[in-house]
Amino acid sequence: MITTKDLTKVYTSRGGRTTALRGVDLHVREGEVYGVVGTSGAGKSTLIRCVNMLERPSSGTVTVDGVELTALPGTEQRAGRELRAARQRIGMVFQHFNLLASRTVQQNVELPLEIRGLDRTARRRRAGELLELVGLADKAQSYPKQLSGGQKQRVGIARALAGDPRVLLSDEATSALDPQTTRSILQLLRRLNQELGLTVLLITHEMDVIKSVCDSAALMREGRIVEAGPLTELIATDGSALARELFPLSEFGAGHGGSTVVEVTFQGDSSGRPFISQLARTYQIDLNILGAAVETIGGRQVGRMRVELPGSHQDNVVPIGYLREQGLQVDVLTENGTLA
Amino acid sequence: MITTKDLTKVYTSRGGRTTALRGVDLHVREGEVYGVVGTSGAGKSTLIRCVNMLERPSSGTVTVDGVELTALPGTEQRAGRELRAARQRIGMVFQHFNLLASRTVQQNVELPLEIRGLDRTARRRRAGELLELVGLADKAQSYPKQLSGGQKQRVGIARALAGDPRVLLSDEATSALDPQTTRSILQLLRRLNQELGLTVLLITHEMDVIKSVCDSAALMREGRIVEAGPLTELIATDGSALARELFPLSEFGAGHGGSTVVEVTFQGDSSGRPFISQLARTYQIDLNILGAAVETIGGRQVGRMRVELPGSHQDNVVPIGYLREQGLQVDVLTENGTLA
Amino acid sequence: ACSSSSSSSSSTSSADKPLVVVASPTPHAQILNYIKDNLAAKAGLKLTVKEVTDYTLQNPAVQDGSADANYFQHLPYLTDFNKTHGTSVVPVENVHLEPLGVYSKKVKQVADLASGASVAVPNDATNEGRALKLLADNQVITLKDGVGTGATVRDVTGNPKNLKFKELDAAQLPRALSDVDAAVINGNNALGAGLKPASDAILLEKADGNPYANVLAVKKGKENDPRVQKLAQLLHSDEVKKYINDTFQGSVIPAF
Amino acid sequence: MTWDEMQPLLQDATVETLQMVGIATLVTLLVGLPLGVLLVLTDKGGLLQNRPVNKVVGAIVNVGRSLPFVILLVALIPFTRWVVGTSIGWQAATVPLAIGAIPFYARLVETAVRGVDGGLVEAVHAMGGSTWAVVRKVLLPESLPALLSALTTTVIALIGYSATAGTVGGGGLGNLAITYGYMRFETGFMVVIVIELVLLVTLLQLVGDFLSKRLDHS
Amino acid sequence: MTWDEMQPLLQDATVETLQMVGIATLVTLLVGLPLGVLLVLTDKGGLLQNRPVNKVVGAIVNVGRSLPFVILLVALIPFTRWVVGTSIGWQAATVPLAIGAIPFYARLVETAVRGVDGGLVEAVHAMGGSTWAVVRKVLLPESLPALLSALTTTVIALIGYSATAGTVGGGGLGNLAITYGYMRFETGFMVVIVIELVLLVTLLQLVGDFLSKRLDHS
Ligand SMILES: Nc1ncnc2c1ncn2[C@@H]1O[C@H](COP(=O)(O)OP(=O)(O)OP(=O)(O)O)[C@@H](O)[C@H]1O
Ligand SMILES: Nc1ncnc2c1ncn2[C@@H]1O[C@H](COP(=O)(O)OP(=O)(O)OP(=O)(O)O)[C@@H](O)[C@H]1O
Ligand SMILES: [Mg+2]
Ligand SMILES: [Mg+2]
Repeated sequence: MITTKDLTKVYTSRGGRTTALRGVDLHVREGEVYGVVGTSGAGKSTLIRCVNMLERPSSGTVTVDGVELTALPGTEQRAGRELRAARQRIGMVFQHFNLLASRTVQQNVELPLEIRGLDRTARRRRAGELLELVGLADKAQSYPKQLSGGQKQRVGIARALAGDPRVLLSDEATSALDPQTTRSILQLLRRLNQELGLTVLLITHEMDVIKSVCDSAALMREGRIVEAGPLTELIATDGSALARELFPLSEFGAGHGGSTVVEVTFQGDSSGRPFISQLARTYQIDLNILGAAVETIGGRQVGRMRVELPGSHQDNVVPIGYLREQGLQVDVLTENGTLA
Repeated sequence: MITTKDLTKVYTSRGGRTTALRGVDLHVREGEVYGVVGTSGAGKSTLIRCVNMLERPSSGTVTVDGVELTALPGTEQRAGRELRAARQRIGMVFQHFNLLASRTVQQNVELPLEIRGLDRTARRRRAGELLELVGLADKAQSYPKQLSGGQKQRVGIARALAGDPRVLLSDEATSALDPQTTRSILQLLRRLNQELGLTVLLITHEMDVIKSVCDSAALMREGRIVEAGPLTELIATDGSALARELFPLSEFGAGHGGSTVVEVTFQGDSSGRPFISQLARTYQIDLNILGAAVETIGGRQVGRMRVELPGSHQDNVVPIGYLREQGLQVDVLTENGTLA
Repeated sequence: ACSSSSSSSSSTSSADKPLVVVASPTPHAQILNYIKDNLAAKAGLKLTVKEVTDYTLQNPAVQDGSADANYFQHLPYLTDFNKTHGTSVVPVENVHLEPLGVYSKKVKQVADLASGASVAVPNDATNEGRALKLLADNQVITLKDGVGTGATVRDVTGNPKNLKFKELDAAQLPRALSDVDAAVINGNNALGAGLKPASDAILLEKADGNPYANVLAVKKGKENDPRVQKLAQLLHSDEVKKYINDTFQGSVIPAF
Repeated sequence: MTWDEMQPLLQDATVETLQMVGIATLVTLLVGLPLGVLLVLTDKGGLLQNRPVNKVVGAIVNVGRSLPFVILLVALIPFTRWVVGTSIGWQAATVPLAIGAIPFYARLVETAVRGVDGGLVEAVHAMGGSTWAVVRKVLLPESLPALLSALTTTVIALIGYSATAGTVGGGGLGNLAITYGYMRFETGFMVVIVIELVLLVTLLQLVGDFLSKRLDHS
Repeated sequence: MTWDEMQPLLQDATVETLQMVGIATLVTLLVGLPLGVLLVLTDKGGLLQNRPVNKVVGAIVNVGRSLPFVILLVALIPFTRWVVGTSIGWQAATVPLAIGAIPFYARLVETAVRGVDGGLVEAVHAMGGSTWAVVRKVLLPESLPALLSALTTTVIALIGYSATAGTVGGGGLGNLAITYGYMRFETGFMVVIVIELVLLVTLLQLVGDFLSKRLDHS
């Protein structure tokens, strides 16, 4: 649905050039929810803005819904007719809302419909539906300046969805939202995605968002995609930085002296087996679970667990061997809690 | 350090009145990191803006660092000298950055120091330090418009810290940041908090932020604080909405047919004991951990775990009783995964 | 507006249409308004007076038919204008003269002006040349040969007193009197500012043989329009003469 | 001069001023607004970037602003005659008034429209809106309060300019003040007119400010 | 008129125009800028909200804007004489020029300063900054590009106004165009002056636009 090939983008300004994208190949399938994560300044916003040509790439191609947008006539400032038509099928939620101060909430939501030329009643009905969906029906006649940050963002989301787009681009749409609202927005996206086949490309800093709605994800760093793929695959990938981000264990405890702490990672295939209790029963030891992040993603249990075994590493060679036999990845931590 | 008493705030505008705060009693102790969470529009930003009088409360008092700010002369538009002096000891990070477009990053960070009357070299040095801290030393001479969202926010954080405040107010300072940058900012806050006794009042939507830096937290809903207290106490509170937000288990699996699924909640006192393995050994059963969210907060392990026991509920009365004897809270789920 | 221009160009059929006259506000329009209010009805003349402060526009207005007649200029100016603009505006009658005078708060006569004294003169085309001519006629300065009515201070060839000329707006001259040693002021402006030409002027234009009498003028071919003739008669009536003498007390004198 | 003599003069002049300024304002708005928007659109980095058009329009606007009003007035006589059929009277005065005010307003419009947040333009682009949609849905409505302030400024400037209308027999309050107060030294009358002018302008400013604030939702 | 005759006239007039406009601009900036800021600060909801001061300053500004220039000129004669010692010459012309331009610039300053994001004012408040700090650190620097544009507009308006300086013998290009080109029908000469004026104004506009964009980091 969205494909970019060798996309680069260089910003030139007084004082120098900044290369924001350095050859990005992105592939988002139809009906997929695709998350992009990465450090601040990695080029995420630039990438998403290149997808609907708000930013003309310096080189490379962008294809959305079968149309190669980079080949369509027009400049950054002035889109040709075909590009405009293509954009009407792409909704966008901005990081900074970009709501029109001169319009009420409802009129803001109606804007894309006006551009499409819908009549007043149809517009009003659709805007009403969407405001209902994002929980702002009572603010329809308010002006943006009277809204809280999260409320503004929800208006932005409603506006992006108003034109029944085939693709939704979202730049940190839920960053300013509380978990509950975030969840309801994500459920909404999921539903639209499942019912109407809406393809979603979203940028987020919240791993929870990735875990709860994304089918695939990409990790960006310094203008490049360094990891990408379906979530289940990523999790099964050894040393995946994304997987580590998704299941961070840094806050987990380090255990007491005189014991061995191991980190067990299970990747969706082995956790159906009750290995903890089997270990306890087989070797008659008391395992203490210091920390755990286990979830069921796509019907499989995935996650990590930090377990404290009594005795020194020497004493635990056999139990650890047992776990590894089960196909689990086991890392032994030193006493101070870092990987050995 | 920060105390509000029966704080109310009513916004009046054409088209009506909005009551944003309905009697808020907040108490933040010196040297504490205090988190405020709540749904969009709950009044969080309004509350924090009332703390430094950017918004004059409609009624109630605000005391910061022993000074009752609500009693100081001045209007919303024009602060008296005492209020200005008090504000110099309060740093603030804004949800929308509020960086001066006409100043470089460095000059933005220097602004509070100019207001305090520091000389050029001292200002430059301090700004340099802070930009180093937030990882933007290389952008010192850039203008805000050349920065990504997260970079702007980090400048805002550096600026808020520049004046060595005793209290830091932060309105979703990390919402636009990736987890890695968020972590480094939070560690910075933690360090300043521990080393210099900086008191921090922060608004966030990210439960991870609460878990990793906050000593206490409050949950707001419709202009009221509905729950508040030290994190450890909250977690130990039955039916705490905040605790449920902090350790959500909704994504956890539901287990297979013919088994019993229980949810075990431990609240910082019992998890030192290896109950899972003891259960396995004592009753010779294979427990399967479907989901777990266990963390070490303040040296104690807290969290929830969803465990699958073989056999029906009937068959497991004894093991469940054993767990309850250990002081654990055990909830039995029905087959489809919701609380019985 | 369109109809007025077309009607005024066909003079015969418009005998009962009002006669549109453009005029400078003082004293021209004042005199015309006196006629309009007191004499016109009796004579069966409908008169419309349009005050136009900018006299460069008045001849074109008559030429293009925006107005039937104008009353603001003296003959030398009209002749000059027709020559440079190819217009065909012709004089009907002399009406009045506004004698120009030299005034001063510092000296009693022109001869007392010190060397290097400042003298303010009007800066507009009709009055500047006339003011310089007044000084030249009284041997204060000499002007380049052959300069007509349009002489400017740049045409001064001999200036034994080394006078410093300041070119000011005509109406500004009385106001600037205390900032200069002497000023050449039009009769109407002098009177308006409370100066009496007859007594206050240290040098005054002579009335007889003065070419600067202001005329009523029309486009060539309209001289015999009965309405124009009626106006011309009224302008030369005794009532008007009395009105001029009473109202302007010597700063405007009838030239008939 | 007595009050009874003044009154009809004042009344006529007031009506003339209102007519001249009213019509000139209308024309200024109709021409100056698109011109100002065009200046923004055709500028470097603008939506319809077009250096030649921008330079030419900019030059025309500057010519209009730099010429002494009387020169403009004379230069326009043939045009004025073509438009209103005469070169004297208040109708004739409206033409140079409007021509003088158009570039002035156009520059103010330019400043106002430039003040619109680029993010909003992007939002409409992202929706597939055309340049025309950007102008109609974003640039104009979002700068409306500023456009209105600019119009107030322009109308008040027009009232000032209209004093010069006397040059072509346009009449009006300003001209009355000049002919009586300045040329005929009737100070009392001048003071009365000045007071009326000040009241008129203050009223306009109040109404303009009120509307501008009323429309401002940002 | 030949070129040789024209040249010294043009030269003098150019110098006079630059002198008059230069000094008037300086004065306008010094007085108009604080006045415009004061209008914003004392307005309803402003940092120094003060209705009486706002109304009085607003009224003065409006008086300045609504008076026909000649009337202003006459009314100011005593003041002018007090300031520059005479009521004629280019020095005397600068006084009414500045007095006429000050309210004009003040209103433009007002609009520009109102355009500054309220969030930035809040940021300085939150740092414990005084109203003065807000003005100096936020309002002025953040609106600098707009203030500069406004100044360009004002200077160009001043060049236009300065044609009227001829009334008091101030000379200058505009007056030269009127007295020679217009009243004495030296069309060729007038065209030369008009071209010079247009070039001057275009140059000013270019420099003003360049600086304004250069300073704009938003
Ligand atoms: N200036 C204002 N005028 C009128 N109503 C306002 C104003 N500012 C906020 N409100 C209203 O007050 C309520 C609380 O707003 P506030 O900004 O404190 O919410 P919040 O908890 O910070 O939400 P968010 O998480 O979305 O930022 C909201 O209903 C909002 O619409
Ligand atoms: N208009 C611009 N001019 C110059 N440099 C820019 C511009 N916009 C972005 N950049 C630079 O390009 C890089 C990528 O910016 P981008 O906004 O894509 O980052 P991001 O991944 O979205 O970061 P964040 O998570 O902080 O929003 C950054 O280094 C930024 O400084
Ligand atoms: Mg971004
Ligand atoms: Mg908020």
